[in-house]
Amino acid sequence: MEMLQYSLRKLLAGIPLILGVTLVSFLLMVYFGPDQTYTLLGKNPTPEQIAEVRAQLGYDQPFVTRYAGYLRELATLDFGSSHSTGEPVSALLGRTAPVSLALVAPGFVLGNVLAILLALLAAHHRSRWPDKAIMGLAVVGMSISFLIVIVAFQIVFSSASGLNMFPVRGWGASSLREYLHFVTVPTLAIVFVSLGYNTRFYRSVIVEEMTRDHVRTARAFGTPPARLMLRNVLANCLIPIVTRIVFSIPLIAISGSLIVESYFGIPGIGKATYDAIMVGDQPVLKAVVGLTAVLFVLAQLFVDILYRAVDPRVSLQ
Amino acid sequence: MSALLEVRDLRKHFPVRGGLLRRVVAQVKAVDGVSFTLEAGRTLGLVGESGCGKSTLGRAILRLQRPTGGQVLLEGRDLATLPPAELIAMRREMQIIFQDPFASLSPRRTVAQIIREPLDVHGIGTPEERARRVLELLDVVGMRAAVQDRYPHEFSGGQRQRIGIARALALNPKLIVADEPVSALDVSVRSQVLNLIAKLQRERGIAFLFISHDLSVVRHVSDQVGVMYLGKLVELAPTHELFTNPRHPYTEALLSAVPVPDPRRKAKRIVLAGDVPSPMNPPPGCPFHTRCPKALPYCSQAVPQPVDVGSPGRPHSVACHLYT
Amino acid sequence: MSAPLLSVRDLVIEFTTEQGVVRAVDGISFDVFPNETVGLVGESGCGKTVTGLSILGLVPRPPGRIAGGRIEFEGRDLVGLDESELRAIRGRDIAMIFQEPMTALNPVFTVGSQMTDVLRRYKGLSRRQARAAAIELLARVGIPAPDRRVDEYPHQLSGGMRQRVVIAMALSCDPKLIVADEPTTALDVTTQAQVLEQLVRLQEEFRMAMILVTHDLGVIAEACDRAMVMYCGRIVEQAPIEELFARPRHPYSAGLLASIPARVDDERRELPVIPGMVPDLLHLPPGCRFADRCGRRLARCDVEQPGLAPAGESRVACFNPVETPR
Amino acid sequence: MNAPAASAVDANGAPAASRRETLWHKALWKLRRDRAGMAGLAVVMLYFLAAIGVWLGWWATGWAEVAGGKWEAPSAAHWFGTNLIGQDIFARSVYSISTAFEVGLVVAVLATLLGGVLGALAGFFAGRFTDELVVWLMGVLDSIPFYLLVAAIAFAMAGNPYAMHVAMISTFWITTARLVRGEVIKLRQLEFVEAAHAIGVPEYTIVFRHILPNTLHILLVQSTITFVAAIKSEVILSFLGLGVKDGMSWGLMIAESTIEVLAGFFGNFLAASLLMFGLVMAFNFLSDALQDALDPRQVS
Amino acid sequence: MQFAARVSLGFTAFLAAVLLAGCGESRTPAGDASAGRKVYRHSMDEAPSSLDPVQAANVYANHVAINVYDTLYSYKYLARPYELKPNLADGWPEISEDLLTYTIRIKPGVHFIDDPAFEGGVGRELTAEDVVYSIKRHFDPATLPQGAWLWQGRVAGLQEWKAAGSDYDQPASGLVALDRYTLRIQLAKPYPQLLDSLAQGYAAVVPREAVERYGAQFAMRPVGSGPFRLVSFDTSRILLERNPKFRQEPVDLEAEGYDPATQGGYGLERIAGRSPPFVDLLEMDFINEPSARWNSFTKGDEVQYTTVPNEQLDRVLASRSPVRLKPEYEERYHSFAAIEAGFIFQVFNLNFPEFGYHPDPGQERRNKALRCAIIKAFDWEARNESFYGGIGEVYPGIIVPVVPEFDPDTPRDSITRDVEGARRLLAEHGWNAQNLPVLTYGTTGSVVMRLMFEQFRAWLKEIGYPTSKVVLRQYATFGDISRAWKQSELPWIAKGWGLDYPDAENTLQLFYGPNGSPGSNDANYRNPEYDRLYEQASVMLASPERTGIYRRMNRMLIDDCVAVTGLSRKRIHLWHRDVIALPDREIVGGFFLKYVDVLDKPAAGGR
Repeated sequence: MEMLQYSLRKLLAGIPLILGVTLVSFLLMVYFGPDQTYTLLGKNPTPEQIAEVRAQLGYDQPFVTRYAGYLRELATLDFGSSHSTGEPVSALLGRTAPVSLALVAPGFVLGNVLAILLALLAAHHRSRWPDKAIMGLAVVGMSISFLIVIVAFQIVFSSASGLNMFPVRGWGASSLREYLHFVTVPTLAIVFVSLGYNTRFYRSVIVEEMTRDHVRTARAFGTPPARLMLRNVLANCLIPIVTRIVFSIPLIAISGSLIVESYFGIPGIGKATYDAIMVGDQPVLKAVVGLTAVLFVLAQLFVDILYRAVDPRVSLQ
Repeated sequence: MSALLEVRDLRKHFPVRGGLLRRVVAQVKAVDGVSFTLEAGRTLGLVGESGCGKSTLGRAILRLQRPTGGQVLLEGRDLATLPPAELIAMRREMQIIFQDPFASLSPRRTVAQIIREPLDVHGIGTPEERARRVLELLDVVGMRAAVQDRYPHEFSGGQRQRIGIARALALNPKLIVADEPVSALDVSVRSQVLNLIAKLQRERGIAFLFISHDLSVVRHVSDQVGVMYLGKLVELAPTHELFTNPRHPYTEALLSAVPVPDPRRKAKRIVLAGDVPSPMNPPPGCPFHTRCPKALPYCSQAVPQPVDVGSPGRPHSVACHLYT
Repeated sequence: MSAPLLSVRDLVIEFTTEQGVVRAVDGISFDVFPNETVGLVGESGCGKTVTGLSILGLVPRPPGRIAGGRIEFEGRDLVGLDESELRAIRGRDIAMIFQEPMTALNPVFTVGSQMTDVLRRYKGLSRRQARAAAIELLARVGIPAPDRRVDEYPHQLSGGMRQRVVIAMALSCDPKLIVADEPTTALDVTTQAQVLEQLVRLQEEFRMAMILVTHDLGVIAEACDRAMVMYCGRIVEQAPIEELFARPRHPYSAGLLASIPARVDDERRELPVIPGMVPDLLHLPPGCRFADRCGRRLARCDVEQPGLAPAGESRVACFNPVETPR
Repeated sequence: MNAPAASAVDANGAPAASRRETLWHKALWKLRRDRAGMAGLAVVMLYFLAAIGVWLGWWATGWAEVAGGKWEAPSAAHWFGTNLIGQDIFARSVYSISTAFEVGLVVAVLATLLGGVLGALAGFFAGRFTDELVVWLMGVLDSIPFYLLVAAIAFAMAGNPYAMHVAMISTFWITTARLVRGEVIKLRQLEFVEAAHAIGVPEYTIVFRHILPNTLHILLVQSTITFVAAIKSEVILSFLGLGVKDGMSWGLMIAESTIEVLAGFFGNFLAASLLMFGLVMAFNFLSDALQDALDPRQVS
Repeated sequence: MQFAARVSLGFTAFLAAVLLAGCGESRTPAGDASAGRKVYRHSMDEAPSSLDPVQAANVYANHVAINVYDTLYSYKYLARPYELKPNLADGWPEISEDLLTYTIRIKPGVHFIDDPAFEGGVGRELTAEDVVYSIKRHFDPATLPQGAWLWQGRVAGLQEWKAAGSDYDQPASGLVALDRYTLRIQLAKPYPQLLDSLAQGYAAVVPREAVERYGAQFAMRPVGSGPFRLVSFDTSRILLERNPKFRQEPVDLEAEGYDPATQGGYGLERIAGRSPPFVDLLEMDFINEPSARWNSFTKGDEVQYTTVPNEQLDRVLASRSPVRLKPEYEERYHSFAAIEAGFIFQVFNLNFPEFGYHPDPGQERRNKALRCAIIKAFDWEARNESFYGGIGEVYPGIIVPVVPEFDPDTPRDSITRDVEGARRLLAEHGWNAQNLPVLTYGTTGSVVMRLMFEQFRAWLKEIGYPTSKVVLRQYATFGDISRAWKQSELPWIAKGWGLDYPDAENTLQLFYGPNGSPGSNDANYRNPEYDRLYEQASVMLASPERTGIYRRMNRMLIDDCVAVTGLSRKRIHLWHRDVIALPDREIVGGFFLKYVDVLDKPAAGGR
């Protein structure tokens, strides 16, 4: 009951956020955004044809009508069909979102798990050389642009100038082998890029926790280090860790990793969205942005509920 | 002597929100109906355990927090309802000294800037006069003029506390609320600061509301002592009277609990059961009845009103059913 | 007298700060005998807490390190033991109680879980036995309804109860020595009294030795057999408790005692004061560290550091100790 | 922990050290002792000189000229070779330093200012309407994926060369504002703010005289972090065709390089990524050192 | 931290396993279902945005449209220059004397594929009504059609049908199904390119039931009668499979225009006498990046066909002219160098008084001199070398080499760089760095476009055009820049044009006055003489006389310094030796896919 009430209240509080996100994105992407008129015109168009196309796309309607239409679509979760392909937006999302998840998930999980391990290692040896080495490498890793990593990995792993072991691009997941074949290089790139940031973040969280009194108490009672790190440090760091992880999920699930997907030519949601921006495919854009906002609100709720699971001090009031 | 400060039935409640629409579902009654008077140039000590509402009381009196109800009359004017513009003018009359010598001084401002700020705000004197006044104040609190260009972090706790006192004195207030001014200080420094406060009061006739959890300190500086428990003033008496003849069971327990720094004088101790209840759900009736060794059945039903159990000229008020 | 349980000799603890290396503890020596309670008293920064931590090897490193001396526990030098050897001693032979009951327990596990963790590790109890033992211990430290409290989280308990839980944990393995660092400072007066009484009672009951680190002379007077007064990283006086309070020999001890308002009977008299401030550990005077503030200063005080020397029943580090008539 | 008092003060209340020490002096002193940080600062200054040189027309003036043939190998004349249309890659990569600084400085300064002011106001009026509005705005902008927002702003501004800057500023201020807001909420409860109230200092004066100066360390560190973020984002945005309009940047060079690398020409890729890596890493080290030096928990 | 070490060790092991798995075998395109089936994999640089024929505006869409649908006519597989042949039409049409009435017979017995849209789920027979319906759709705004310009004003009655509300149940006078298999087209004026228009993807025949049943999703779900049918489609790949109901029409190599002299080495004889399609599964990968496409091709296990990216030309070619592969490529791949049916060119927008028409005739003359000087500054050779691998064909004017009207003897001075001449021209007409107008150069965000701009700006600098006066304006999308072109917002337009049919009329109309913005005449060139000639030629059948008119018009454009033109790109098609094909994407695009065969050998899958 308390939970239900809490969830309802959180969802209610999310409404202004959703309205804000939809309004801003509608203004920017739809109202002032690119339109499809000139991509849908024939080679030798007349002004009448231009007007017809605009009418067909609904561009001639007043702002309020169009925005209200957007909200209605969001409420019914029916965004119609893509302007450029005619594919229903739901089908498009259903097709691309799993790809994005499958693409980013391994890198995301590895990037976080590995970072937590490195952070524990660094924190355990705080101010000594393993810490300095790990943190130094983290800064180096943070200093390399994602773009450079992708290009470099492609040269190293996928080109004739390098190992030539993996495909340059593309996607397939009909078998585990095929999946691994395609996902490995993007995963390595994602891990490489996120590792530095994640490690630093987790280290600072862990180091802060390690200075807490209860850790000293546990040490004074002879708790072995592994148990100390797990029960006293990691278990108490779960709130920032959970927050960081959960809040990255909407971005992955809805907007995917735009750069990875467009560079590796993976038909995920990021690429679909990017393509939609480039041609002004408004139904797709509206769906993606609207759903991202909704997912963010849900993530907030989810995080708060998780907080209570990981920390008994948190109450849902 | 007329009363400088008169507090009547002062209340400060903090709403607790809950439910679907974040409605107010409960009140934390931090201060719940406190009345007393303080005469000019005297010191009222306020003791109580953490969470009893003594700091909130101090802030509500200065209207650093807006009271929920009741009146605060400073020289007859009700601070609780004063409009903001007049309130700012009234702030010349009353000041505060804080507990934490580290947090109470802005780290990015020099000592002179800190001490001069009240003068700047209230537009007192020319810049030269203000500068002179800063030196004067530093001298009063026993610091050398050379320190005025330094920053707070360069000083020790005791010295920062002196700077805080100098700032409080800048406007020549009639009332100073001292909120645990020495509890963060070491023993040897503490007596320096206590002596300074005593000297100021003696020489300048400032009234102090001295808030502390340390009974021995309160005993040392106060003319009158009030004991707070769960937002209520349970006992108020002249210092000597209170310490030698406590009437409220809580006061008795409190006094007996203080460790005596004399191994030969092992006191007989009244050990209280349990802990202080939450101010969000104070027990009905007398707030102390859950822990009171002398509680009667009636205590859980009615809130005891303060009664005077003192002798003429030595008012001793106590809120306990044992005396009604 | 029997052999000392703990024998500290010439202990030096250094901290690296930005301005340089600071000696927080500078060559102190003392003994603790079985079943006695020794007080370690002094103002903040005098090195008392670090001394307590060093016994269990808990001085945070970096920035701190034990730079010299020995800490012999039952004849075995604890300085230089590695982490796993120290772990075997922590909790089992020597237990520690900390100042902040609010934060000393892990907030995400129940009280029972944290207690059974220790019990199972040291006593090899089964989960069920450990739980029963935990409940019993909670009862012994005076927690009402221990079978219910055992499943609660620290934040659901009051400060006093939490401190009792820590005490119960400390007792759980029958240690020979307890180091209690300001165990009552953060508590309210009425609770402080309860906890302190409990601690004294349990110390006798369990026949342990205890080092009580505190700044509160009242606590020392109530609980200790013997006390050591620290100033600026050194022990300036060591005396049986009655002797210390009745006849403080060191000018610092004397000044400290004099400035306690509770010992000044007349309410409104001006308090005696120790003038000046504690010197900066980075810029210590060459001679006696108290010399600057001392009313009994001699010429040699500025050049020579006094060592602890017997004076009556006490030992005092002063060239010109206070003489109080009996 | 009984940490020894940081500074010495003698009996009369005069600090033992005769040198006057502000928090900034202390921070500077700490910064000077941080070797990685100083090295970072030196490298950043070097880059900055290079950027100034470009602005003043001392060097890299020929970045747009066709100075050789298609894809010439590195030589004494062209250190990193030439590109597809025969431009000198080295000159272009040096010119790009000025682009990086231009983008970094504009975005860092404006985003930090915006974040500082809005964060401080929100924090000071926490729980009131101003705060709710700012928090709402932060939530809204945070919920729109960054590259989508940038693309959207680029479109809405119809090819305006500053669309990228606007887009970055409108997202990067949020982190700063969050931090400042959190810090201000903390500061607001400190007694010195209460003291200001007790003296009768007006609210806005309290914000700008007492609270904002105490967040300067956050603003300084954040501005370096924002600077780095801006440079890194610029590269990706330019690569996507949403970034630098006229001129040259490392992102554009990397975009050019994708045509080349599989043909075995690495000039653009190497020049752009090495120069960028150098600057970003130097900035990261500098930023870390600043953070350490300015952290008030360590200073006071 | 032993446990951390253990976990990292485990992770390293996992990573190693992944790496090992990665270097193993590669994928199968359609999973196990493809076992034993003949598969051909094709790469393209872009995905079609829609599979609906009314939106088959580009070569990518046509690649799919004409393979899943049928058109009345199509181009011969092997004949070059391109020649039409009847496809769905049963032979050539009957054409009236006045060239205004075409009567076309349709092959009987052609069925649509089975689809739930049809009664009983079984594809029904395709009739003349379907053709009428399919072309009418271009005059229904609701379908967002893009091909109306092919028939607008030419086929009678369509405009009126549209004005009356685009009701498919109403007749359009010029487009009538006389009976089940006969179609009559009535023209408003002679339209020599009508049959070409009917070979376009736009003219592909769709069944009304499917359009109405699937609505907007029809664009994703083609239901046709072509040689293939759709299995799956997304922006990275389309999968087509053989249409088992496709009519049996054995290949007659000679009729397809087979030339053993030039096409002998491709093994095309193998398909003679057999009925297409020859592969079971046709997979097209859409890969934007040339490098990725190339890699996927050369690794030998993915796509079997590609075009050589420019940056690889030096690696692949032993000689550029004639195109010859290096031996190591020669032994693995077939190749074919095809010149583009279209060109890239730049025009001045003459609506801008700074560059074009001006009320003051003197200023207009100066403007022309300025244009001519800029044309002289343009270095086609360098442009070709940098961006087209040096193998593009540069020629004066706008009659492209693939059309029969092309005249190789046109004087080449308009495409020969002459910096001195340009400067002289500017000086003579009083142009100097101060009074030269700002030239705004619009591009999309693509890095290649930027480099082209920078190259152009560098050339102009050499004739004294200040760098600061050649300004880049970037548009985020192609749609945006199209709008700028169509709304006549840019003085300078650089674009490409792909021929819809092999007739010079298709490029000459780009300068026909009435086609001015927003029409296809982006230059807004208005020359009464030119327009008159255009109108005259546009109703003429191919003849030497018409060729003469075309060439005169071409000359006028060159003399008026309207455009910097032109270059036709050359594409080098490369395909695995086990693939039997002659790839082509120039006219319509993709019509060869129907004839692709893959050799049945163990390495058939390329593995």
